Amino acid sequence: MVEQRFADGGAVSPLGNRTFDPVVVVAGPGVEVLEHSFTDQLDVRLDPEPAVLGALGDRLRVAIPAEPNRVGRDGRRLALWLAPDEWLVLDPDNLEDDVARLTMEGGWPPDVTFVDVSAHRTLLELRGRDARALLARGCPLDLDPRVFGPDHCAQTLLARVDVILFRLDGTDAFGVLVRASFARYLVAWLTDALEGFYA
Amino acid sequence: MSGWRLAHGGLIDRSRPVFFTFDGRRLAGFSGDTVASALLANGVDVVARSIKLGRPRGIVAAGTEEPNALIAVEPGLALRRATEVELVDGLAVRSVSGRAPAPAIDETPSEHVWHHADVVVVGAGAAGLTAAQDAVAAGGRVVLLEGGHAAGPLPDGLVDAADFVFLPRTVAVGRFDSNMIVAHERRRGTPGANTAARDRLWHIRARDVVLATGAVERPLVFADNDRPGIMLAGSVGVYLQRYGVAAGRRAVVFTANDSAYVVARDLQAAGVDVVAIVDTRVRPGPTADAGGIEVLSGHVVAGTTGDEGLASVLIVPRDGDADRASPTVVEADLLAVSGGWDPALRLLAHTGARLRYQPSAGTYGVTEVPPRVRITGLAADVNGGVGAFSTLDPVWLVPAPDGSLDRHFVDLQRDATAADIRRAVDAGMRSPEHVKRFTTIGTGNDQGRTSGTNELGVLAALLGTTLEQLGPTTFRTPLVPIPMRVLGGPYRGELFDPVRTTPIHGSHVAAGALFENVGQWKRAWAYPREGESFDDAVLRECRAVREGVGIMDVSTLGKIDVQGPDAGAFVDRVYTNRFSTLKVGSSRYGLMLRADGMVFDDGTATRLADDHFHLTTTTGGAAAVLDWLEEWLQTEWPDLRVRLTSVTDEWAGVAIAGPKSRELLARLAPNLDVSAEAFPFMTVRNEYLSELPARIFRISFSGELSYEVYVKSWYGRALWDAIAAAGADLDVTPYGTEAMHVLRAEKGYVIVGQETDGTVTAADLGLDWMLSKRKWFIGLGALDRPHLTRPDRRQLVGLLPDDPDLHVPEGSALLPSGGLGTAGNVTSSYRSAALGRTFALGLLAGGRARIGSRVDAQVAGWRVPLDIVEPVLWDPQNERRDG
Amino acid sequence: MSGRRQPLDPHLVERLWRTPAPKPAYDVVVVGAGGHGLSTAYYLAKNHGITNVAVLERGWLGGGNMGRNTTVVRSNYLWDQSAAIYEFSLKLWESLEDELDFDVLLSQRGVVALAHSTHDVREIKRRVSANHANGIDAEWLEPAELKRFVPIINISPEVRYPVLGGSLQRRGGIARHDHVAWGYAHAADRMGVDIIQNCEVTDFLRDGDRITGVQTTRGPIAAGNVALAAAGHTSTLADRLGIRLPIQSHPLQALVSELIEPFLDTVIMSNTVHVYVSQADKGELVMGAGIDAFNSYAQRGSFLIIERMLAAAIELFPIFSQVRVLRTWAGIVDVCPDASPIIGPLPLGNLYVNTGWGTGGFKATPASGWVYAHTIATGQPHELNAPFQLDRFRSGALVDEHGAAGVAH
Amino acid sequence: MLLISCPWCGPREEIEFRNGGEAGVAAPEPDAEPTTDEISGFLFFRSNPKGSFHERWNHSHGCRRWVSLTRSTITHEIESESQPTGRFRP
Repeated sequence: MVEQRFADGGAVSPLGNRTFDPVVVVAGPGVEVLEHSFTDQLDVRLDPEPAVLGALGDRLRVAIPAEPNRVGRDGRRLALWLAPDEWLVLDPDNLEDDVARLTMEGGWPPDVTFVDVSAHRTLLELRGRDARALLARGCPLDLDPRVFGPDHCAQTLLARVDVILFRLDGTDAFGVLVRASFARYLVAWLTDALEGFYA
Repeated sequence: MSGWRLAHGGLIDRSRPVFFTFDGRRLAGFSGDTVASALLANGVDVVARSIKLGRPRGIVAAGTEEPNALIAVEPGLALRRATEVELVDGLAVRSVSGRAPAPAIDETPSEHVWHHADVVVVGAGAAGLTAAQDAVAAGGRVVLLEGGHAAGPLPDGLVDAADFVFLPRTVAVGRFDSNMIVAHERRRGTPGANTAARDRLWHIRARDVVLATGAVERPLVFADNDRPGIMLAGSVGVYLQRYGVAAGRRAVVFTANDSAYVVARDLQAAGVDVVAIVDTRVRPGPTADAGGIEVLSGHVVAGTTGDEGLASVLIVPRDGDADRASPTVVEADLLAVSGGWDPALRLLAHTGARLRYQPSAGTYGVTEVPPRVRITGLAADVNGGVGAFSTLDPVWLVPAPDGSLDRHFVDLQRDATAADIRRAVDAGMRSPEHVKRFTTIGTGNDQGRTSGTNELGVLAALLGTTLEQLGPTTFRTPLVPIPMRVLGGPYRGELFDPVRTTPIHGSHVAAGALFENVGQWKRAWAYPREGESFDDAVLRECRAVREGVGIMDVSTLGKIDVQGPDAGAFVDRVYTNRFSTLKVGSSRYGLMLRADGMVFDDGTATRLADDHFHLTTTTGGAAAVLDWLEEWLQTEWPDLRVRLTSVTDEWAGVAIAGPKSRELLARLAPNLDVSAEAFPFMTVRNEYLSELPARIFRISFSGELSYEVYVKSWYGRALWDAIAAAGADLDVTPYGTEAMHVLRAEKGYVIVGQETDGTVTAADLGLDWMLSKRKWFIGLGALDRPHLTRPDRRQLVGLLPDDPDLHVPEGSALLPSGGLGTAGNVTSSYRSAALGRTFALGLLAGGRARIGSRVDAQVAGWRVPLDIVEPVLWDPQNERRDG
Repeated sequence: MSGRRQPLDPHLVERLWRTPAPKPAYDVVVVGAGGHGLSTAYYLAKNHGITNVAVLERGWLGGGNMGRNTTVVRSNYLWDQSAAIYEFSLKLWESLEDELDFDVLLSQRGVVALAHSTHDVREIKRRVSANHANGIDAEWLEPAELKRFVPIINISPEVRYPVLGGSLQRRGGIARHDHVAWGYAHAADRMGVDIIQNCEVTDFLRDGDRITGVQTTRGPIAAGNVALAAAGHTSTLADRLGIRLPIQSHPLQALVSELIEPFLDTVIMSNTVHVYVSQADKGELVMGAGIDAFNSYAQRGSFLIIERMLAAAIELFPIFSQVRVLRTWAGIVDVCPDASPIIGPLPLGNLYVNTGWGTGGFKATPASGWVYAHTIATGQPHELNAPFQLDRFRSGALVDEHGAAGVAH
Repeated sequence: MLLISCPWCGPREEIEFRNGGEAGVAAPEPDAEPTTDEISGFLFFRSNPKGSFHERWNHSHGCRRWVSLTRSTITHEIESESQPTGRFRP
């Protein structure tokens, strides 16, 4: 994890932002796309033993969902199911201290592993009444709230780029995690899509 | 001049006249007209000359089945049908004779949309609207597609229904596996459309599909059946009802079913003089109400006369040759024909369903419908052969009095006649597919809507067989022609394919770098200075690394985090050389083979802890390598407790290479002991650069003293700039991939994908020393196959032209001493600043044994002799690298 | 030579072929009346005097891949073995109209292969040089030269994958697939070969380790030799004999546009962006795409591949933007692991196979028939197909043409 | 445009998957010493049935798990539940 004091020490997000505060990168009448720069992210791998999941959840202060494609939530801290033995824990504020403790204290089964992937992907937020329609321009997933609810997440494609999609909160705002090297392309694609959107 | 506009009626807005030009003629119509209806209303009967014979042709139909009235729309000259282009003020169109002029470029992209529905209803006619209402009432998400533009007003139940999407001007172009409906929504150029409007290509996943797609009327095949004024009866009715246009003043109706009787009555009511209804049937059907019009039952139209347009029709009894000599001649400018109807069920065929001839319905249809698909309305009636549209006793070919067939047109757009079908039969063809290809019937842009069934009917008649015996027919996507730009969608220009850039990309741009595509990455290729050539820039960059210090962005290298109790064992299996013995804090160069023993990828593995490795891969191979390792783990070795995580984008990396790199690193990491003893080659250190946590590898792909510094990618740009600043007085020089390629080639280091092409083994590259003898690895079992151990395999060698300035192009063939063929090829070739000459690497048959001798390369047709040398030309003792 | 006769226009031929009933026995039974089966029968008769031959076709002759391909003819393959057989084929193409006295509409308008990366440039130049070494015409064109040769191509550096140059084989081009099938059928029929359509081979007649004939939907037919030429269906037939072949059958999609006035007078292919295109004499654009990754006999693939291909085509040719797609379809291509064919005897007596042509089948039609006929008539592979035997998958002596195949497999 | 069911993620579009050819073809065990015939059988020879085909797909743009299922190569109809590969079960 990177300590906050480095954020103004040369940290630049994949979209060129230098602040922790969400920055609007493109917007239209009914939709806004923001980047939440420097969101701490931890890749957690383990065999899905309920006991271990529970203990880990306690330690990370967020429920680790056993059910596929679901999100555990505690305030702004999220735990996304990625695979039967993989979760992504993210927190726009700070995950560092908990993780430091995690790794220090140890005591986990030998195949439990943690990888800091905070800078591997950046977090976009798509919000507004047209957010879902905009995603539908390039994402094959059914994002109807009755199908893809607040506790759902999914790995899929958006504009032919791998993304992790989830509902940022109860509202119509979506979180889109995209790998750093693809972020500029994805925003260019969203910008182009928006140009035609309100024609 | 035969067609005319009725005083009232139709769905057009008579308060809004619209002016347009057709082949330069200025004409008027009304809002709500199509070009076709307006042309008819203006009495234009000749709309095109036929493609082969140049015969005059008029409007035949009112929809997508129209074969004749092709137009090019100014200014883009996009090809359309007059029946599908809505009239807008200032519209300018020109007639087309079957083949379109080259259209202009339209750079407006289209939108692709993914959608999900419980029910998709195709067709918004009465039956479609009912189906949509039912579906909405039943709850769930409903989409209603209407290909046409003039769909009636939506019923109340639908207008404000939630979860209901109505898409007018939207054609379902295809139905694919599991009810995937792909539909084209026309928005460009539609009345009132914003010029920025983009056409949409919908991809709709539907649980259920309802086909309310109607039916297409068939013409009848008789002599001179192509004259302007001869139209499909149902279409004549459409022009009457929807556009308030009568297609003629004096009409004859020629039908084989009851459906045309309504049209006859409506024409009569509209003031058209309907002389007679010629019915092929001796006993017309129950719904055949002529309303007082004379009916000649059991008769056929055997021919027509006329100059540009229809003048008269020749009527004879269907049976009884005697009367053929003296047909009844009736003057008429309109002949409304109905040979029967085909249900519009092509969407079913797109996923493999075959349409078979149904004698009970007199058409091609289906007896069983695919799961989760329903057919309703006219399509269902015609398919089932019920009601006024069923044609139980179709007449496929009306003989001409003189027995000729060469003016019996089957495909008007292709100018193909029954005589062409006869020629195919005479040539020995029996299959409808052969006949289609021989005659080109059905290959026009009307996709054979009005000709396909008649072709088979005529063929059966000529072969004296039945349509059942001719077998089923099938149809291909798209349902109607669709512009390529709509299929291409938004993926054009820079958006054609995802672009990957590193965190340091901006610095390269600022430094004036040229970029090359490596996979999806943009990599800095070289940094030419003002007025400096590419080659000179590369030489300068190489010299800087050999003599001073250079820096390169290596962030694109694939990086895989490998953890778990069995990490060591796993890494041993996937690399050819041994890693389980590697000390923590050390790195090793590793080679991966495919299962067939061919070189797959290379990189380094660094042991960060007993159960923790950090792997690097080639830039292009990163994704494939991770997939490959995951595949073995999941499908072959589930017992291994290992986790793989891609951290490619997590880390940004900068290589610092050259004799002065140690000094530069020392400035960056004052607390780090960078001495050769404390920080030897192929080891790693974790260190803070100012306050920035960094992972520093002492590693080299240039053959010089060299380091690779990695930080969280957020800090990549800061790292690059910090290094540049710290090394300013050392003249630190950014170098690109081209210089890197030269430097590694001087050292004889291979690049996977350049020295290898999937047919090269480790031994071929002189890397057999990397094949562990003491452990198993992927590909091992394939290595002793006979052909892989032959001494004459193509092996890596160095190659030097006599002329130190001659650059042998990469890819040049290495030639055998005599005869045709190749003995190998040049894989890499560069000008070397360090060697002061050009040099090359190549793969040469039995090359290693030939070191010291010569071989000819073929350069632009000449044989250029080369010295065969060891592939390592720079610092073979590795003193510079390891010192 | 003095002015050659005008080849026959199929539309002027009284009869192209007979519709014979199967005889109880033939010297050779060829299974499959596609281009390869028909040319094999023709060369058996013409080169080896074996005319007691039946070509059995489950559907209609030329109705499989022969009638579904994009009709490209070229010989610029990478490896010596492939170059030799494809170049021999191209030479046969160049005299085919005389040979068959039939109009096959061969148009040597040139075939261009585009490079979009430094890697492409290296590999395509490698192919050009190897072609020279094999006596095959090939040229490297810089972007500006390409633009002169194909004025409608977009060489702007602004696109995602700019055109960095390309190879040109001027002797390459297109021919009319149906005419080729009909021409071989006509010529073979005239020499007494029975072409029997609607006759599906359902099994084999065997005597120990020897094949003695075939079982068909129209009864048993005895044969001195049985030669398989059933493309994507070959492995299904081989399964009946318990013979495993390294063949996978995949959809290969193609499409035509509506008719346009001529504006493209060469063949362009791009391996990197997966598209190849030409304009047929009638005026329609004919395009082919990449192979669908999954196995299928359904003669249809994923529509997304069509969408991808057209995005690529518009990048290369912006003028296509408004041209409309009229019809898409797919063939079933039989693909070997090394993208090269298998032509030779199978481990049972009197049984031969010709399969695995992938995307190369049409252009190989004449040579394939020639060497296959030789192999059947003499029991020994011709020198040109000797490298393409089944045992190479054991020895490892593959002829890996993935790079040179029309589209990436 | 197949709709493929991932045992973990449910029905997903074909573009999220990568086809892995015939299922159930075991690679040689580590430390095994396969004969040339065995190795070439593993490398190059796969069933190619016209009809039901037991094949592998990798949900490469989703959960990255390998799954196997039976699909008709004639109709493309998926005839079986997809089975997960590897250590875990839904």
